Amino acid sequence: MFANILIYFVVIPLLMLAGIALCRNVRQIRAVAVTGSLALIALSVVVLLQYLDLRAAGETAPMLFTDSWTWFEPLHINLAVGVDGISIAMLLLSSIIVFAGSFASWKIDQPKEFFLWLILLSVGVFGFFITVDLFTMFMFYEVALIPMYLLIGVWGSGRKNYSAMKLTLMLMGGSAFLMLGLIGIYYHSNPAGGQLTWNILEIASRAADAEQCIPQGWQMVLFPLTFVGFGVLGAMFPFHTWSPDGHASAPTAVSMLHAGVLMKLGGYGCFRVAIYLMPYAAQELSYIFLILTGISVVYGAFCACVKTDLKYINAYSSVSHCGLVLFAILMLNTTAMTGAIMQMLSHGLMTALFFALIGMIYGRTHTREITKMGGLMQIMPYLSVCYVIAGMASLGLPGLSGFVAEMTIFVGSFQAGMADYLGGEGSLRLVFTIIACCSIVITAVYILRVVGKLLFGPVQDDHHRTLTDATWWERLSTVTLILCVAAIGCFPNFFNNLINTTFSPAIFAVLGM
Amino acid sequence: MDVTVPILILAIPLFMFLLLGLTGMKMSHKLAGTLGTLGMGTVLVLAYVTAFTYFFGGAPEFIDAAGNRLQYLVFDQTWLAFTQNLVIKIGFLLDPISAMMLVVITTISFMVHLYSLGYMRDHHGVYEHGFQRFYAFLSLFSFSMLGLVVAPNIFQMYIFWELVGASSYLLIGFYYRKPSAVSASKKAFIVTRFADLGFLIGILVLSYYTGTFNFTDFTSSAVAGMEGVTQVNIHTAEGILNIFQSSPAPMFMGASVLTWALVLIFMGGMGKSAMLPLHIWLPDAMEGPTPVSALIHAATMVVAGVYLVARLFPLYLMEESALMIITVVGALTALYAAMVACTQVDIKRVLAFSTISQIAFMMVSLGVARMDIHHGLGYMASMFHLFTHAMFKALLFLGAGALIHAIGSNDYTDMHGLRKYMPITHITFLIGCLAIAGIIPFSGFFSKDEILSSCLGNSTIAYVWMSAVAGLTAFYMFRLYYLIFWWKEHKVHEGHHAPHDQPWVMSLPLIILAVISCVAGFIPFGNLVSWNGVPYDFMAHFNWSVAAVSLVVAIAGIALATVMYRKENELPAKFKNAVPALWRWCHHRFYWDELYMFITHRIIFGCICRPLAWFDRHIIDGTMDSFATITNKASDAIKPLQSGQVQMYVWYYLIGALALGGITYICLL
Amino acid sequence: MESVGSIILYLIVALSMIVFSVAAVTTRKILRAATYLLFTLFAAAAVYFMLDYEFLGAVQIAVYAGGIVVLFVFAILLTSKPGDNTEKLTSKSRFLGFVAAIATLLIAGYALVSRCAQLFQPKPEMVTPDMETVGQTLMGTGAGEYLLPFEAVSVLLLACIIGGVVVARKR
Amino acid sequence: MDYSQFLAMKQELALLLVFLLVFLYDTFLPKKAQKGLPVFAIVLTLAATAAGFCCHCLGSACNTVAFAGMYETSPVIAAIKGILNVGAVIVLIQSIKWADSENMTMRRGEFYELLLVTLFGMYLMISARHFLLFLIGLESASLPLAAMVALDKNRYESHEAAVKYILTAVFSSAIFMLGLSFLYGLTGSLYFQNIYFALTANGSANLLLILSVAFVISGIGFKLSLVPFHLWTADVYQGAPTSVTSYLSVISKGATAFAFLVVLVQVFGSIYSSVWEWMLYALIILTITVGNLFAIRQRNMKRFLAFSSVSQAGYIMLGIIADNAMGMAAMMYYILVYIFSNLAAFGVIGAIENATGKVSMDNYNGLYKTNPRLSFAMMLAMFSLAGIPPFAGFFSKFFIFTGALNQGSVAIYVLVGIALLNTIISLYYYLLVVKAMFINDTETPLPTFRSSCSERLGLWITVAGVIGLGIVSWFYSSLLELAQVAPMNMYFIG
Amino acid sequence: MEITAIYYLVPALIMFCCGVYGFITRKNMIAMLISLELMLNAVDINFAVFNRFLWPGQLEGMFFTLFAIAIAAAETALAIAIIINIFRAAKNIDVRSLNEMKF
Repeated sequence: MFANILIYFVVIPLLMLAGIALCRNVRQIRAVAVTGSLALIALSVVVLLQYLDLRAAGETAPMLFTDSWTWFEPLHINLAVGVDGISIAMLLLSSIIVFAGSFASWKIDQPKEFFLWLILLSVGVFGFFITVDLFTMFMFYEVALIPMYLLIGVWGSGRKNYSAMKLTLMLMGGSAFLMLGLIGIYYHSNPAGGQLTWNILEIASRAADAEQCIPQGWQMVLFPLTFVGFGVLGAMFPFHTWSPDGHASAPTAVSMLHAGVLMKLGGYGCFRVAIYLMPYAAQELSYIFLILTGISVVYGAFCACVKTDLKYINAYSSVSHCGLVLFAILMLNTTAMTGAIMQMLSHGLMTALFFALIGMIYGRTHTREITKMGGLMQIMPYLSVCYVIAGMASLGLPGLSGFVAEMTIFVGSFQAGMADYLGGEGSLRLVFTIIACCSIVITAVYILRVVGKLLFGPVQDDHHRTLTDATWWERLSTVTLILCVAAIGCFPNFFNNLINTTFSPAIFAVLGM
Repeated sequence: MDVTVPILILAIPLFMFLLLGLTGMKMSHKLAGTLGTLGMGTVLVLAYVTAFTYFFGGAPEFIDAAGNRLQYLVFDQTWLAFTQNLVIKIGFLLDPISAMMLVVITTISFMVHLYSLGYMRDHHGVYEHGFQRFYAFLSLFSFSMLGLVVAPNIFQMYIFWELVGASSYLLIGFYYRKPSAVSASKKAFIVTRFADLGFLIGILVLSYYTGTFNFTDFTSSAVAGMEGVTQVNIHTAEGILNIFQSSPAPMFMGASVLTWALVLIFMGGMGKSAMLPLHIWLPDAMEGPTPVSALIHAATMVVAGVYLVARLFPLYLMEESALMIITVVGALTALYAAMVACTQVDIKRVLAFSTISQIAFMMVSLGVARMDIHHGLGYMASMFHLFTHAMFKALLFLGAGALIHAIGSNDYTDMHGLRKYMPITHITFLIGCLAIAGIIPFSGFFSKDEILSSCLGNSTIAYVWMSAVAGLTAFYMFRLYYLIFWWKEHKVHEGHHAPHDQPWVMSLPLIILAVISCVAGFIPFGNLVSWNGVPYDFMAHFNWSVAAVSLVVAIAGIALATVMYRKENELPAKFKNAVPALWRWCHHRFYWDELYMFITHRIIFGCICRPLAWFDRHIIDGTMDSFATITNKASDAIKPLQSGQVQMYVWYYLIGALALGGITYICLL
Repeated sequence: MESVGSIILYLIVALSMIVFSVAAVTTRKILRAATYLLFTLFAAAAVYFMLDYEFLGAVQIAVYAGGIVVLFVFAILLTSKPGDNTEKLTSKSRFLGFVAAIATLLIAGYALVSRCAQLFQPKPEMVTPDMETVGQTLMGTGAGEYLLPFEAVSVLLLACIIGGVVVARKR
Repeated sequence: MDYSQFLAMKQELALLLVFLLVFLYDTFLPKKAQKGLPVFAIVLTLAATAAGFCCHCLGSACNTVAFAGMYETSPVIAAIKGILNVGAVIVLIQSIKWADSENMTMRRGEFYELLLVTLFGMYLMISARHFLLFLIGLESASLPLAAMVALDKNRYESHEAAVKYILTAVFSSAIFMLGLSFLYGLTGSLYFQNIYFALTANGSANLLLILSVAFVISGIGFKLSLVPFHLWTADVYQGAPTSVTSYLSVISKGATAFAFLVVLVQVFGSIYSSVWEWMLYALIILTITVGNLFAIRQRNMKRFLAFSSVSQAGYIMLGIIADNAMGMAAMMYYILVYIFSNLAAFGVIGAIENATGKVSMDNYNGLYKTNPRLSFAMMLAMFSLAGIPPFAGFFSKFFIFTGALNQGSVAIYVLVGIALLNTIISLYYYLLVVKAMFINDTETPLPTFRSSCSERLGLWITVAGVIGLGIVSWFYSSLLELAQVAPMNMYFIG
Repeated sequence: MEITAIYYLVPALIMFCCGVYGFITRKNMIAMLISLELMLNAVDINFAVFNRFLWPGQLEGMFFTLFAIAIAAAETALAIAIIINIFRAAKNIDVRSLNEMKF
């Protein structure tokens, strides 16, 4: 079991949990957290390099490092692992954000409990990304969700009880649909009469075969269940309302992890389960969800325009950006899907950066109302510059990650849309692509509005003049994220290739991609 | 050609940006400024070398045996591959217009770098706050602008297009403590961003049909036997037109899809080049430091729109309706801006409107250009005007900067009669005014004259219209000139030193630019730049009657200005009272800003954003909350069930059991 | 065709069963209710006799009438003081009780009557089980014999005794 | 007459032996020796459990039918009895502190005796294949409980609960017997098998049959606290001493659930789709929903858990619908996990009640600050009950849904969907407890105290179970193995 | 007139319903128990009648009745013990007063 490198993505956080449980003071806890998250980053880089080596050597299996250990044998539940480029990208993202998150919560109250929950959350996240078994995946998914309740409830601010409960219940509501969908998939995983399976790869390998895939009638039922199930976590309109409240109340590191990684679970799940396993229904039903996600893209952006609480603004912007992820996935077009994954990476990093900065600013000014702040550039130039960079990434400045992700999505979606339009299949995709494109303008509006009010202009509150700029751990946290954002923005083709190569031809043959 | 030089041209400003941006605050002001200027100087030299090699080196990849200018792709690196064909590459395309732009950009940029060493400190030699940041941003801008002009594909252009937008944003908002600067920068970014949306969609449409982003694939054909060398060829554009026309749906809403694509791309250009109705950001952009206005908002960035259209010009030739739109937009903008410029008080705004008007000239020039009208003279005229305008407008702005630096105010009402105090500025400014007014032999005369010739070739209306605008240009520029340097005597306020000329770092650029403005008109531009690379000797086609008319018009404009503004008199007020409505509309810029305010605040914010936010909180979220409320209500509603009375318990028990049986029975019936 | 005597006997038994059970639940005096219960139990015993289950009838009289009713009477005497043996019923509870009773009666009665074909059969012949049969059945382990329930019910009774003791014991 | 047939009832006999020994110990040993009674009882029960396991592991009792079909045992049945026994031992361990308290010394022996007898009654319920024996088992499992509920003499609630319990219990048994009488009239036998055959032969649904099924279901549903037969539950759980409540909520419920399965399948199996399929659906939906709706408004922890257990019963019922080895295994597994999770919760409640006398959720505010370990255990229990991974409750819930969906009809999907949506409500109220302990702040939190060894032992066992039962797949797999070798008459179709 | 099973079953059912009525309406717990006895008795009669009329070949119904009487006795004894207990605690045996715990 331990010969497989992937299993260490779960083992290391578990060791961290054990380590933190044994820690006696805050220094040890920090040491464990930082060491562990560095180890995770190293591990993901190692996996990445090995993966690229194997691919370069001509390995064509849809997933590499696959392995499977029997768990609940009678139910065919295995602990099956495997990664492709997408999962590796997600693993990288997660480890980086865990790292940055550890630094962002350097001075948290009750550090032991906080880190315990935080790392339990990351166990779920990493587990989710490495497994290819629906049951195990679902289990890790829920493991990742529940620590949020306590993290927000105990360490949050504002209406934390309400928000924590709402977030947990809505997400669990999504996972209720999801559970139904997953069990349904299991029961129809092998209509030809063979052994049923939870294994994604196995089901996917049959997805292109009309005889052996999940029966089409059932796909039409199970696809919405799974898509909505994951979509709730992906903040799909109209199931996004947990996001503003939840983020507003969450402590810094939790917002970072939640927006940065956890919301990606939704997009990843939609892709990996809903689309990957049920391409037929995806094609038939995508228009419903296209409308919903297309709405979320502009809707989130419009809502962000008038909010005055920094976290609300950012949460709505997340709704918009994550909507774009789901939107692109639904385009069923390789380019758009690549863009979706890039957008996940990009949004993960820059939102984490945003939330880290907001947390740092809030930690100093004790308010998140942009109307009560101003001219922070004069007071805390470092944080303000970082904020501008994050904003620029968010509004899609070339050279930062947002641009490449959005452009890939738009190009892909436009191709899908035009193909539909010229093929006489209606112009829905085209119209929604153009609507989604509009978000770049609206994004600019709300980002610049915040930057203008918050950072520029005269100092609003004289008490703020005495505030200090970022500490070293805060700098480390933000610099890490900015570097990653810039890395994606400057060398997108590396990530593009990493993701692009993994779209299994077997699946996309069905979609005509 | 060696790739090191082109790479250095792009790399040095980028490096300077990173260096100054990351470590600038730790450097002394002087060091940062010097480093930035030296860096730009190096780039200037490299760019000159490159341009010189291109134009006069005579290498076979630059010019063919027949003397036609070729396009040469110096390098092209894959940056992001969307699909097999749609690949964003970062490359360096050398052709007449990019070489010309390299010269323009590096020249102006270097001048501005130099000039700012003096401008960005006060009279006591104290550097402005954020001086290092200023140089970092200037470097960033130079990098972006250079990247833009050498882009071999439309997506690279879009990338750098966005980057220049961002650097413009940063520089306009340089004085970030001033709310007006902040809002101006925001406005500039958002308006251009809106235009970029059109640009983006245009790119998407174009690239979808053609399967490529490369400019050369749209407009040029490969030259046999040479890697990366192409020549502009109208047949390629015709091929593109065919692709569009043979698609299943060649028309969309009454216009051809190609027209749509081109107009959408032009929309991007309208935003950047401040064409009506997307011009509103440019006057406000004057909140930035004056050197920035000279560099970005007069000479380089704002002409990107013109450059974009010029890049795709063969494609535009395929769709006359698109060119028509460009002409109309340009013509309207030119007149509008000129009229507004006549009434502004802030000297930088006058210059800003004049910039808008002049860019509109270039646009019109492109719009009226046809292959059969003097072999596409309009294209060449436009590029020529771009070149000359960059020089004299930078000169004017830097001159204005000198004035502002000396006076500490933007309004001419605070100036008047400065000619004695600031002779260098006075002379150079006058040269600039003469150039823009189109007085022979200053550079503006030649370029404007060709534009008018081109217009005449296309339609008389355009010609008359543009000539009138040219007259107006002469009028408002001299109005400005007189109001600053003549009119009544300047009064030195108490506690102020008398204004005086600037240090050499500021004067030197003025002088250099003034010299260029004087002589640039004699450059045989047609030999260097033409739409298809075929040399075009415009002196041979020089239309003397047009030249004479335009000269007359210009002089008339100047004369009128002289009459009205040379000395303090009643005429301006009389004029104002004679046409009060016109004057008011002009003075308020025809209320465009108010209209935009209304649209953004009332319609977008008031009718979309706020209701949506309300809807989200109360309807969507309310629905989610109502699930909880309903659950609680239901819990309350069934509370009586658990009354604590055993007899009620058994009653429910019995009724439950009976109902279970009874209902099942009824259902089975 | 039954003899007239048995019909009269039946009528008396059935009527007393109905009347006394109605009386037992409607009387206000609790002691009277116990008495009416006794009569009802006797009527039930009579039914058993009429059905030729003499042993059952005897047990009914001995255990129920003799044991349980006495227990009731003791309990009543223990828990009630003179004067509070009347109770007024609220109309609401009466209504609810009435609804429940009538619903049961109607539904179950309809259910029974709807099985008329079976239930209107005349009484078949049967050998009255003698004591040996009863004893054999009670103590046997074969099919239809009840040794195991017999043992089990003894445990139940023991448990109820323990339970009764522990509950009723003071302290 | 073959008295050797009694030997088939090894587990019952072992339990009776324990009962007798405890009875004798309690009655005849001097007062000084009485202190050892709890340990004595626990050790003996454990021994009986082990003996029962051993007997079945040695293979001596595969699918034995005794007393001409009146009694049946098989590995599955032995396993569920073993599970109940383990649960009972944990209850006994957790109750030591309470049983040692001053006002209980007089009644301690009786507590153990009654508990053992009720356990014996449950055994009978599970193994009975004749309605008379079943009825006796049911009564033995419920009547002595009334006495146990009344054990806490100092609290008025305890008496009130006992009265409510006994009155509803006897009423329900009257209804149950009425149903039985109709059934007897229809089929002429009380042997499960004979009834099954009679119903198969003459399976037309008539009102009398339906009514008898409904009455029988209501009689068993009463013990299982299915809505609308559950109304006693909350009051009794609240009033009873905590140890009794925990026993009532887990052991009694688990046993009845299994017995319910047996009755439904072995008696009414052939008329499933024609008579009681929709009854069961309705009951499940009602039970889960109403239980949840009441649970969200409770502040008393015991009452709260009462309603939680009502809704849990609904989930257990889903296993019956599955109608295959998977469903049965899932149900047994669910019961097992439920026993551990609920006992963990009751262990904490009991420990707190014993130390401070507080049972209100409001008293739990800020508990984490003062008693972190207890709150942690409680949180694990709540998460497990709510079905949060990686705790056992998640697995049991997932498996029971998987089992139920095996049938594959749309109605089942809808049913499971409703059940799943209800898990959200249940998560809400379980989180309320977590919130009280971890998030809420209070001026006056409960003082820090050290719980007794027995309480800690009980908690360690249950917490280990909550964590281990899910992750270690052996438990489920072996239950499934047992279920797969269960006699065919445990399933109604095929 | 033939006295068939229904002639016994209906009075027994009426008796049962009386028991139900009494159980639900009487306040005195002992009276409730008395009503309960009526119900149990009715069930017993049912068993005997079914056995006698429909299934005369065996004695299952009769024996069920026999055991039911025993069970009823046990129930009653325990119930009375508990009622006496509550009487000690609350000084009355009015079932309506047992509403300390509700909702």
